[in-house]
Amino acid sequence: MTLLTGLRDWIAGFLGEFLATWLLGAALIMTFLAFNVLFLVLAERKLAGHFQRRVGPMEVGPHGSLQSIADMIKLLGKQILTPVATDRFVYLLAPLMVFLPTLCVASLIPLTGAEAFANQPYGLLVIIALSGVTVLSIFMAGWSSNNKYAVLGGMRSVSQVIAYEIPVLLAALSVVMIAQTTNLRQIVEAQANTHWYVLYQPIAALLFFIGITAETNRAPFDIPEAESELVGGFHTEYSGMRFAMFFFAEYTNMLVLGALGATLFLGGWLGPWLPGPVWLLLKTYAVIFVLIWVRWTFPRLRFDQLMSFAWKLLIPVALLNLVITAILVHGVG
Amino acid sequence: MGYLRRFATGAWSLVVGLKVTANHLFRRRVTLFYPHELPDASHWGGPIELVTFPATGTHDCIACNACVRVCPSDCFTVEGKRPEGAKKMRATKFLIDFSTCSLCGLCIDVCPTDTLQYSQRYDEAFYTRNETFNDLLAPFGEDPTFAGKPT
Amino acid sequence: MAAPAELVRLLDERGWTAEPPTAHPMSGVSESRWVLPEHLVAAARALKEAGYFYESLTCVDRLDPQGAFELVLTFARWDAPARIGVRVWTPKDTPVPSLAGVFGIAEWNEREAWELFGVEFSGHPKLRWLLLPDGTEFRPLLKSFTAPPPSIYDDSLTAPASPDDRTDPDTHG
Amino acid sequence: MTAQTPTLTAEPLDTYTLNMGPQHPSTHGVLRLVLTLRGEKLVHVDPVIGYGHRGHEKMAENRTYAQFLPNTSRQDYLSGVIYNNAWCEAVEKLAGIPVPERALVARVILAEFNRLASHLMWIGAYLLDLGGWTPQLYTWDDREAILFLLESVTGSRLTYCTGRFGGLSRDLDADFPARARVVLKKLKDRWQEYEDLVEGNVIFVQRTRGVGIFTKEQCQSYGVTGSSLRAAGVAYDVRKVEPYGAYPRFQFDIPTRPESDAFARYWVRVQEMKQSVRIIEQALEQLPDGPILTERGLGSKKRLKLPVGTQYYAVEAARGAYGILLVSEGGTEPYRAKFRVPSYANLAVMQDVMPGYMVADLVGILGSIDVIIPEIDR
Repeated sequence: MTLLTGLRDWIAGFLGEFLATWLLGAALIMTFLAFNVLFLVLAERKLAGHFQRRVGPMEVGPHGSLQSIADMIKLLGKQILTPVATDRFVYLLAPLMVFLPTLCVASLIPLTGAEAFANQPYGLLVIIALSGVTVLSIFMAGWSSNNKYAVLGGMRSVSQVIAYEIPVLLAALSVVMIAQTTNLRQIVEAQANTHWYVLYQPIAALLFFIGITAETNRAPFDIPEAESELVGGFHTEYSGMRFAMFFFAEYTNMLVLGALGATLFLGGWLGPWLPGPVWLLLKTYAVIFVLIWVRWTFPRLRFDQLMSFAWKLLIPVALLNLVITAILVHGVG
Repeated sequence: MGYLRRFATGAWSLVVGLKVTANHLFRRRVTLFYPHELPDASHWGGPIELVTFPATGTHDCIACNACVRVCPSDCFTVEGKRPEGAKKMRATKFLIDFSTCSLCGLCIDVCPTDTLQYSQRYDEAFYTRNETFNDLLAPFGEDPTFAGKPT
Repeated sequence: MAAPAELVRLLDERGWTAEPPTAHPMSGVSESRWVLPEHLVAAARALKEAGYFYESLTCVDRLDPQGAFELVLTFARWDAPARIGVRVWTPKDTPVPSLAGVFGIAEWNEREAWELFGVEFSGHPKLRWLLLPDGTEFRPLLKSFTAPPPSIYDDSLTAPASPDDRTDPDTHG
Repeated sequence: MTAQTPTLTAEPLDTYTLNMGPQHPSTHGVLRLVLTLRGEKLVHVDPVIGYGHRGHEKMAENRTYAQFLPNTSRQDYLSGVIYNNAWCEAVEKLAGIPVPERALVARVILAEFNRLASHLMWIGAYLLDLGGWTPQLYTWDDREAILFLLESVTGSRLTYCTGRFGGLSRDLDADFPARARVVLKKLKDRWQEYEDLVEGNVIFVQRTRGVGIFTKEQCQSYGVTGSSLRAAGVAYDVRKVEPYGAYPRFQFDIPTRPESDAFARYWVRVQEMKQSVRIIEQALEQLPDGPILTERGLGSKKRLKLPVGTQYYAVEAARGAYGILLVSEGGTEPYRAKFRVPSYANLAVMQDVMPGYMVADLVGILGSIDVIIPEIDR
């Protein structure tokens, strides 16, 4: 901490206090997210391997632990291709845009009760608003690639995210109703007094989980990039580092939404013995583990089934859940 | 009510599926670390090779060209000559173009002296096309039958 | 109706069958008949009504002095070991009526016979190349066909290696 | 991206063309489908085949009967034993070569193991088409056990060439029945798992129920055979209808289902695997002792001359009825050989079936009929 404070003071010497905190915070988050992606990619491959009775990467480093670093170097070194007849500006912008919202959201998750990068009174709303922006860049990527598969992937992505934002929001709202605040920090603190909200709101937790599976485009909802139908979906035409950007965004999104889920339903940083951020991270990775487990078990839904699942089942259930919560909270007390 | 039951069985089927994969998560791997662990290739029919007969310590190819004639893809290049004082021919050159060989084993069937067999080599890899020519006489070194005489 | 013997008798009675142009026997089928090309569609329709499905079409390039193709069609049933061989003898330049209107699969089979042999099928909806690249001029399964013309593709990569080019495996990197 | 669109005016403005393949993850090889789509709905499907055309039929005319043996298993590389046996049996039948009892039964064992391997591979690949990755690895684990078993007999793992005129070129080991029973036990223990993971899974059921239905009329018109036909409620199996080899002496059922959708095809294939296990178990019991080959090098040491005649020979391959039409003019080489491959008809019917479904269904339907493109292209 003293090192960080010293670094901040040194930067503040020529940039001012506000900018220094801002920059350092952003740099820290970026570094963490980058390492997190490397770790998640490895974890996913290892887990996938063990689910399938193999072992995943084994060659680079002990038990393949450095595989993602090798992959990152490979992706960095690959030639970046821009197909002809693309909408060049949008095509180049999309991979940059794709993880900006995710980064912003990452900075809004409270890590501990004491210290946090952000203590927004409307944190939850900001997060949900921002995470909906990711889809825009996915659609940009799909549209600008001038590839029919990519357009189909992009369009599927838009309709999917629109459909699944709603149950996510409604599930989060039922938590807000209990906690009586949209400040994430206060939501966690409210859980310290009672139990984790997953006990009060199991249905909302399930809806939220399904919603984030769809929002992170993971199986069984990986329809925008459905490999066996749309080759690669929206990122068909991206190669090298630009492809890695989408990859980066996807895994960061998993982390951020997993952390949001942990904050809303699993008590965030709360937990005995260990420091708060460690608890948060553990809970987040537990959510991500289930995401990975689900991905390596189920086949993919069809697009229309996915939509009717969201509109005909998830949203009514979420609304019903919300109404019941409202009655219980306000009527019963 | 029926709808609810359908929904419940559907959801339960997902849980059952998750249980199957979770069961496998902690079981032993079934794969083989190929370059570090080698599969059992004792029955594998790999590229054709010449048999070393224990009695003579060498092959018994008489360059009869039966394999050349039967080969569906013309893999063989066989040349031979008669050693002085011998009755039978003996191979001086025996090449197989492994890139065209389909490992059908017809040459093994027709070999009159049973001197062809499948090897157990299963990891043949080549960098150039010309390497695919297997010199089957190479493992036998200089043929003592022709020793001392210019060939 | 369904039994192959009755069915071919029906074909005979209606005068759709012909005398065998060759003495070439056919085995592996319950019954086989030579059918005149002009009655082929009617015969196929009768077979379809009797519950037979179109199994295969084989064209044979018969080295007849006049030049002729033999088309061997086999029809089989799902419920009984009944297979009927229908054989058609046709001069090389005479179109054969297409069965594409009777059996769906005939469309592909006839396209194949057309591109590989040059058999013309009259009334075929889309007599285009099926297995060969579009625009292929030669008919590879004709007995007169010996070697394809130079490939339109670059075949420098597929040129066969010769044993004389053999290099020592240890010399390269 | 633009495929062979005839003219601009011929294409309605509300549809577009999507070129699927020949290099696409789920066209199983080099199949190309020119799709006309309205949104994600299929309006017209035009399969373009022939990318893997190797001219097997011309090759057959230029090789002796024995020399064509390695070609057979390369038509359908997933059920090579069956094709290999079919060629041997067709030639044996025309030439009148006797086959020892042991070889007849051994052929059935190998063929059924090969059918099992093929179906297992199909389950894995199909689930992969539908987006489920893990079942593939499980089925491949089972398939691997079968491949090791087949390797111990044939020496190959995929393109088998063990069949010879008058038997098999290699004999089954003394401990083969024991090892085979171990594999069969492993398979039987797996059925429940597949049911839990795949057949019972609500997502899988949703994806496959009511999808890709073809009627009996379409089956008849296109000559659909194999599991796809049995899933349409027709109990047609060459092994039963025209028994060949040693099949008449084994008890087995033909599973059928009336729905004719992708789920029915899945179910029928799984049941067929169970029947194959049943056949192998009986065959292992009845495996007689004795020679495996009437005469070594028959047809290869001395060229085989077949009597003049046209001969049709059908077997039930993993994908349906496989037929060989052999025309002999009395020479040492076939005058003409035609291969009636099951996937050919099973794919052709798709032009009629596909329109009206969605792109995602296309993958599900195409996967469910189990086409092998090299056998279509020959």
